[in-house]
Amino acid sequence: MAIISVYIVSKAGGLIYQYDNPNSPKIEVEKTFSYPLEISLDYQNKKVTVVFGQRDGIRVGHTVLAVNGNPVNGRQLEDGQDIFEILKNEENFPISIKFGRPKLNTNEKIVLASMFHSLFAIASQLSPEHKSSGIEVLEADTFKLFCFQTVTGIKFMVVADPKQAGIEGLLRKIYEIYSDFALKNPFYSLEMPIRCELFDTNLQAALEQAEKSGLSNV
Amino acid sequence: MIYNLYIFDQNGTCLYYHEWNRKRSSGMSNEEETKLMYGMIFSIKSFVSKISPTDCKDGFMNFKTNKYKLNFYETPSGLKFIMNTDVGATDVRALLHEIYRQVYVEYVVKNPEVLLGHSISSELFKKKLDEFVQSSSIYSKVF
Amino acid sequence: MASTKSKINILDKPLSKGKSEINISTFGLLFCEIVQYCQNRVYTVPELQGKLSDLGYHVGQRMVDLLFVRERNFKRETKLLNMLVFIKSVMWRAVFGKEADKLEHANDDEKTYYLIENETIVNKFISVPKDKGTLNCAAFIAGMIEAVLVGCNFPAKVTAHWHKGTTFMIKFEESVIAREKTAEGR
Amino acid sequence: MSRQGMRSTDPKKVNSELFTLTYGALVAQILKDYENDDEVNRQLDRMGYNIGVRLIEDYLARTGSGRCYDLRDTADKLQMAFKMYLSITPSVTNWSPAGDEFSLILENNPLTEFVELPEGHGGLKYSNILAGVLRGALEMVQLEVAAWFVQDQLAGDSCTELRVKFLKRLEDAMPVGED
Amino acid sequence: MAVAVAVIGKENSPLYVRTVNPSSELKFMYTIHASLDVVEEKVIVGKKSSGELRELYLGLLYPTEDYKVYGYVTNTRIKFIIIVESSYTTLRDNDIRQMFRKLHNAYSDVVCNPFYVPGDTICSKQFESSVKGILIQE
Amino acid sequence: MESKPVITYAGDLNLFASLQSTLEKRLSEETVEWRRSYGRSPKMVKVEADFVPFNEDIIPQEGEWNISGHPLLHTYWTECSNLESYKSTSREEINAWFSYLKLKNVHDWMIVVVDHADIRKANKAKLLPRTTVLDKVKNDFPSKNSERCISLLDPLKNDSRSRESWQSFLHRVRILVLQAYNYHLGRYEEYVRTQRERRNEPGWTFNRFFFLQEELAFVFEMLGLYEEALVQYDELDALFSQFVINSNVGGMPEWLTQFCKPCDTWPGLCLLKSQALLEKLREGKSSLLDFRNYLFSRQCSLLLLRLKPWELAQRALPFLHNCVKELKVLEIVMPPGSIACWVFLSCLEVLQTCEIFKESSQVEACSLYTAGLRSYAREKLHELGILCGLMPDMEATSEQLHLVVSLLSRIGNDPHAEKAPHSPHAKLCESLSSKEAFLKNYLEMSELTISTFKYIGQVRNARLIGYDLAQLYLKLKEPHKAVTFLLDMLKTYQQEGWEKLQAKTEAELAACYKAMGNTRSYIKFCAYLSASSSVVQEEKEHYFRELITLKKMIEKDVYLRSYKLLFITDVKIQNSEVIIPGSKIQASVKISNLFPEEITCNSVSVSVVKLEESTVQKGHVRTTSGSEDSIPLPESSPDLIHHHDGNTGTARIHCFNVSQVLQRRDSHHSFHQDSSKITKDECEIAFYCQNLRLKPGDNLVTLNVQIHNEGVYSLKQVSVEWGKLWFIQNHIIPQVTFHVLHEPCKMDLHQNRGELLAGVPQNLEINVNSGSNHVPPGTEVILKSSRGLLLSLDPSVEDFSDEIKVVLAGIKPFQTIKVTLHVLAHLGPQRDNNTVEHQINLKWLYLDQCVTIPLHFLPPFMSINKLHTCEKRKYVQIIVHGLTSESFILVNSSLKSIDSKQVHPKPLSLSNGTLIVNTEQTAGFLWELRPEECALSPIKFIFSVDYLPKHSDQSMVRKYTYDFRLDSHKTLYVVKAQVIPAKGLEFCRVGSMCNMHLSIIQFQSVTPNESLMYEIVVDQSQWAVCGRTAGVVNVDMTGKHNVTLEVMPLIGGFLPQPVVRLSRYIPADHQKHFGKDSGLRSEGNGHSAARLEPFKLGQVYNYNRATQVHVLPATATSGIEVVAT
Repeated sequence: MAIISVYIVSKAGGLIYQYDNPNSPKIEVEKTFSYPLEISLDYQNKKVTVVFGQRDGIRVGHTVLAVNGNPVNGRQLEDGQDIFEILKNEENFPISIKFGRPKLNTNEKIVLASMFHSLFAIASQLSPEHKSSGIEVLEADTFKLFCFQTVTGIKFMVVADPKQAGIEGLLRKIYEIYSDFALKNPFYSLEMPIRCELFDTNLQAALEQAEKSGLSNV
Repeated sequence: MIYNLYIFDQNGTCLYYHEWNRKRSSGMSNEEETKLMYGMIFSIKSFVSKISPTDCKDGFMNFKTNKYKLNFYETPSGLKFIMNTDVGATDVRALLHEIYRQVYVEYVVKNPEVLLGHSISSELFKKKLDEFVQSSSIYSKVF
Repeated sequence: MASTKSKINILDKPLSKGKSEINISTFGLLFCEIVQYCQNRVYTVPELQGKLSDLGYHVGQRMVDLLFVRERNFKRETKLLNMLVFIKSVMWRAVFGKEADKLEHANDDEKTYYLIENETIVNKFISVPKDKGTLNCAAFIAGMIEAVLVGCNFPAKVTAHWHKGTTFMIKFEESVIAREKTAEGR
Repeated sequence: MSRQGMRSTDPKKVNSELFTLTYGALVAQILKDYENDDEVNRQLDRMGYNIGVRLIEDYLARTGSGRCYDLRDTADKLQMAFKMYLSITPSVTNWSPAGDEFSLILENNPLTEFVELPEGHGGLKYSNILAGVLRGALEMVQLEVAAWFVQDQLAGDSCTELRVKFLKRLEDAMPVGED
Repeated sequence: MAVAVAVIGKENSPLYVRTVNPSSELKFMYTIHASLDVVEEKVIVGKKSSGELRELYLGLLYPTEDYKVYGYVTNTRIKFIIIVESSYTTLRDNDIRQMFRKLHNAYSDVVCNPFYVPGDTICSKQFESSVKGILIQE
Repeated sequence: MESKPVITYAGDLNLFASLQSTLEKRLSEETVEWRRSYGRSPKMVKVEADFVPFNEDIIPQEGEWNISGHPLLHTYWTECSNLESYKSTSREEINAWFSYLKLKNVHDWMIVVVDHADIRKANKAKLLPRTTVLDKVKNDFPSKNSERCISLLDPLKNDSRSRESWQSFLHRVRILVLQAYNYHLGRYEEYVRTQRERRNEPGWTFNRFFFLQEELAFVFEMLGLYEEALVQYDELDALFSQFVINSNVGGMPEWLTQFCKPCDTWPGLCLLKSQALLEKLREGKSSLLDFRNYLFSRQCSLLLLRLKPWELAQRALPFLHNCVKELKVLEIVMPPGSIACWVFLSCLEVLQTCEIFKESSQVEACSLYTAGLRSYAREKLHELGILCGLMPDMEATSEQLHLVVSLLSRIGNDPHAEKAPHSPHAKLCESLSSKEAFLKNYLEMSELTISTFKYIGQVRNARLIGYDLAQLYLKLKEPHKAVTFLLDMLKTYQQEGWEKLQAKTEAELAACYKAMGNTRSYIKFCAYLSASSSVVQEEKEHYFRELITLKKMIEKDVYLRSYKLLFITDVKIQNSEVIIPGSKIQASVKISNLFPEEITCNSVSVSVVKLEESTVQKGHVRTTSGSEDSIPLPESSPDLIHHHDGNTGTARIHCFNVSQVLQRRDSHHSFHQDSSKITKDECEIAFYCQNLRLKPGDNLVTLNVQIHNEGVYSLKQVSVEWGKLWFIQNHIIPQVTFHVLHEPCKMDLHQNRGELLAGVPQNLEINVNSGSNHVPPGTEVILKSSRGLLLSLDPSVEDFSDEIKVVLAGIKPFQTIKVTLHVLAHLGPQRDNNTVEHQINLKWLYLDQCVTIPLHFLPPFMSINKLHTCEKRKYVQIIVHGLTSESFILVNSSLKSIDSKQVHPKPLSLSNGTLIVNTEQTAGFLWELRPEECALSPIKFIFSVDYLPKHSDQSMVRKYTYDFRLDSHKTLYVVKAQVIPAKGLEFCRVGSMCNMHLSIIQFQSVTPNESLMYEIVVDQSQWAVCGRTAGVVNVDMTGKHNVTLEVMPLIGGFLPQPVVRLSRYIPADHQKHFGKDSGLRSEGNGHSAARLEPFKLGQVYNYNRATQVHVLPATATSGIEVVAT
């Protein structure tokens, strides 16, 4: 996987489109434990989260995704049993628990978008140089985030593998796709979330293209 | 080319700020600016940790605008070094690490009259840091 | 207005108008506005398609003579099949730069024909929202076809449907079929 | 005669007559819907505006041109856009002394080919959609302008003249993170 | 050259009639109207006379001592009628065809005017001017 | 020109003579294929020939060019059978002949050797075979390519061999003849061609060339190749025409002047062969007409030979026009009328010729062209008529008479004299002889022409001729005849929208009617004309003035189609709010007045008809689909309204005036009848308005109507009344409809809180909906309630009653007003939680029948009473259960006895204390009855308590009463029982027997030795009763009775003490005395069995009620297992 996800943020800072590359790998560890559980869990913002006791791939911050194969939502299994209760009771052991990086839900994505929106602004505000734009590239050890803001104030963001090249080209391509299949669609209204088949298909095509040839053609 | 350097401790108090070739002021008071800077770094860190596809070790390292590059280095103890350079500058993290090792540890940690958690006024430290930075290859090079 | 226009007598103008082309985005955006304009004046999908087809009819009505002057050097089309082929190839090439993909005759109904176009210009940029289901903006083109047929004395109803891309269903009036038969009778 | 011309292979192009007639159909329809000329002009301008705000993105996406800080610069870009989208190159003239106002002269206007205004519709600004497009497009790049037709071949003038006046830069509408 | 030019609608109503001198308009109208008989004769599908002829140009419809009436029908069943004086002995069939082609071109431009409702009488200045080109100037 | 190819014969003339007839006969019997040079397609031709004896000078000199008379083939005949005579004589003779031919280098020769079989036989006798004469001849006279020496065997015999040889012989002859032709024609054509090339050289004359080429024509004709022959003439025709055309641009060749000299005769075309003409041509004296006549007649005869009469007719008209043109071009002087005569004659000639061909196919084809000819002929006749003063409105002057004479004198004599009087000549002469004759012929011809045109479906042309006729009739002062024709025209023009022509015709019609004094029709046309857009202003005004003046004179109404006169172009229904029966409907109508001046009409009305629901249509009109519906239509054409049905997209066509649409184009309905069809349809409802001044152009007027029934209505016929003139417009496009709504008044009650409670005032709302009615203020609604339910309008003053009047304010249509109503359902003693049912009747004159509305009231609470006993003391308890979530406060409870004054129960609960009841809480009240009170029985009690809903002011306090009775509740017996451990034990233990001491005490002496029965009732799982569980005892004087029983606890713990039930025992039979063992032996005797009678509530008091016995577990010794708790 080279390109992880795409965000489009409206001038007002609203997230109008988001796409996660389905074939970017999931970080998931399933392991069978015996009583007592030597990983300390806590219930943080609606997820059962590992707070201590990192071991074999299970890291702090991971959340419990499933217990004995039945998925978790909130602090309960689908049948409504409370996870902490289950884990308290020795009889339930040995037990297999699946941990993983929390998947972002739509709300979190929206929050992130507007968060970046303001970071972008602050970055230019704190610039030691004159006439600085906002953040164009943000680098972390695990990914690189490219952001392209159009003259009209729309932000196109691509989160990609640090090694992936040609993202600038891709961003422009996405801009074109946007101007074609969103803006020329009578059923799309500006500033609103983009829900257009043609847009999706063309975007995905562009991404594959970009991934294949490290540089996408513009 | 190095513009300026911020040092924050784990509680976000700005221990030290110095600027070298800064061209433009953000037009706000110093501590407003440092607050804003710390706030930004803080939220960038959380932003990064959330949006990252996999679990990250160091997490946020730097960002570029069309005009400058912000470099970030954080010690396990939560000490944060932030240095703005020109866009082309490289290996700035290494530099920051060295500043930590050779200047901060030497002249702050081991310095009795500096009390931790408060902004550093030690002239010695100032001097050493200045020397160190100026001596670095990045300092005046323009790419 | 003639004061200026009449100076350049049309006959002196080169006939090869229509060679000129313009950016598809321009058309795309115009059509996009048109659809919205129509949509604001109707309640149901069929109504919307009706309006689009009306506009298309207006266009086709005007196009038909141009086509014959330019493409048919002063011959008439009196045979149903020739007419359909004319639309499929000549008209299509002239207007959309390519021939239509397929022309079929309904095997269950002699007065129905299908003209199939995988990618109509008007739909190039349009994704129909789920709630509009059957809507096909190519109704506009259906209108054009209908106008041409009616204009050439082959009264018919033409509708656009989602099938193999877009399929235009052409239903001729009985009279047309009857006429054809007698003509062949000769 | 025009066969070879009519055969278009470039997928990015479409037969301009289709466009011309389609626009014609639209205007005729609008005229039917709102009888009075001014209403129609207004409607056209409004539609133009809507097109403009979308068109500008297309323009930027494909040309990659940046923001312009000078009206002459803008004028040139407009000229380029006309070439790009209507395959015509209007001339830019009649600069006001203050340099905040200029005219685009269209010798041949693809919109008005074939058109003759019907009796009793002298007030109809057939191409008014263009004025709207300009307004909408420039507004999106934070330029507030007024655009209106001062001459129209359909009205018997020798050429079609579209006047553009710069009003102000919409600073507050500047996207964040732009210095 | 022509002394009268007429455009006749689908339903045989006159859309446009011009004669060289208006005084003779009425006279020519009678002729033009009568000549429609022959046009129908020639155009009606399934009629032997029309046969396979798919020419828009219908040729000489109707000779009289002093005039020749020529006909032309568009695919949309609009008829053009051109009357020339028979004393114009030099006029060749091709010249007539040419006139009709000009006329047809002019007509198709008229139709393309979004405000022209097909079937209405023609009042286009452009058309006017191109017809002038066909009529005799005096 | 019956010229056949000439074949000469020489040699044995007698021999030939003997064969000639046969030869001539048989030669033309069969055709032979003729292959021609220059790649012309081969043809089958018949060869005929004239045989002439050979002589030296028959062979033409070089440079003589006539093929017809010219010998083609030279034959030599000999019968010489033996070589000797051949050698001796024949050879020489032949040689002489042959060499002469050589000399003239003629190569078309043939030598025929007639042979006889018998002679051969003779020769055969001599056994040595010898060459025959033929062989000899052959090698004496060699012919390169083709066989030119041939024998004919026994020509006079008639056996197979002779026939055979004839065949081959004839064939050969034919071949050779044609070969000869090939040769000669080839050369000839070559020559003709060269001559044509020379045509512009000086000295070249058309005449000569003409005959040169005509030769070819003759030959071809002779050979039956009419096609080719015709081609020759057509070429000549074209060539000549070209000369003429060029003559007026370029110079005129000298020879042409010959044709240009004034032409003094104009005989008509004649399709009979006329040698005379040919001669005239030969002599070069012919005029242009002569030449043309001749040429065309030749062309015709060839066409006729090819059986193409229609082509004849087809060519005729252009031919005539062309000639006339040429006469003009060449400026040939001809007296007036002469050309007309010629044309007339020629037309008739052709027509008559065509008439010979009667078979339908040809008639069909012919008439297609004859029509034109006929009309041309009659046109010319008309011309002559005028010229010669034969028109009805003329008087022939003497010069005109002279003209006639001179014209007729120069048409030559009638070639068809035998056909007179039908010959063209005769016709012409007759027509010009007198006015009457002229008229007769002219009319006849016209009629004929018209019918021909109609026959070939050229109605318009027919009409056009009708027009001429109309003119004629006018001249004849017979306008009524003219009218029919004019109306036909008018209809055509109207249908096809030729307004100018329409106007013209209308003007003429107007004139006719005026002449006829037909005012009613005249006025119509005046109207049409004065409003017509294609009439110039002053004429309009003229007709308008006529209209005004005539308007006064007519006495009967005249109806006019209003379209294009005074008609409605647009209608809008003004009413903004819903239209209800009786409401005034306003329509603003745009009437356009096309008259030149303002008119004041007496009334305008638009009839309104109610549509059947089925015909009510919705949907929009497709305006882009053609002109039809974008312009208003004339009455005479169909009105197509495309109804775009929203969801199917199919279009329905809705046609009003079917009758007009379906009538055939050329049907003979005259417009007069049509217009008379315009009638004012009588209908009761119509938009109406009086005395309108309508200025020219559009007028906006408002019409009103009132409609009293609901339904969908559509505007139909418009009629504008202007004096006696009525302008009728049968419908308005697009159809205008409006809806008249009727809804009855409605009235209902509506409660705003969830449930109604009894016993407290409740609010209801009366909703009065006016439907589509106007309700004047002050109408009364009468409300009647069922018993126990009280109504009031104003809660403050508590004047509840069971019937009230509500006076309503006025209500506008579709308005609803609310009236709040207060109801109070009486709350009686509630023993259960059933709702209290009530109903209210509403009466209102706006309601067709009175409405009954059922209401259910939920009691706020219910109450039950209980009696409690303690020895002789008695207690009465009342429990009040709340039934609604809403809380009620209860105060001032009291219990009184209704009947006996001395009963005053002593309240144990404080009577003035307040209690609250609701679904969660119940309230209880307790009273004690004093002993003396206990005695008397029965007692009727009434419980009463004040209640009011919580959160409501004191004023709401109401009283609740509840009555009940107690009887014989006095205590009679007391039962005491005690379970005591068996001896030696101080505790009862599980499994060990215990004694139960039971004592029954009679409380006060009632009836003595009343026998009682006691029963021990235990829970089987806890106690086991050992021995007897029940027994009958008699209480003796002591009033006390003791029994001891044995019981055994089965489980440990505190067990409820066994219960003792006491009941009165009524023995089976009182007379019977009991034995010691009081077993009941009641079976057998018919007496009622003994029975138990339970005591009433409170008559027996049981001390040990609810007392318990402590039972310890059994001792370990016992085998009963222990259950630990």
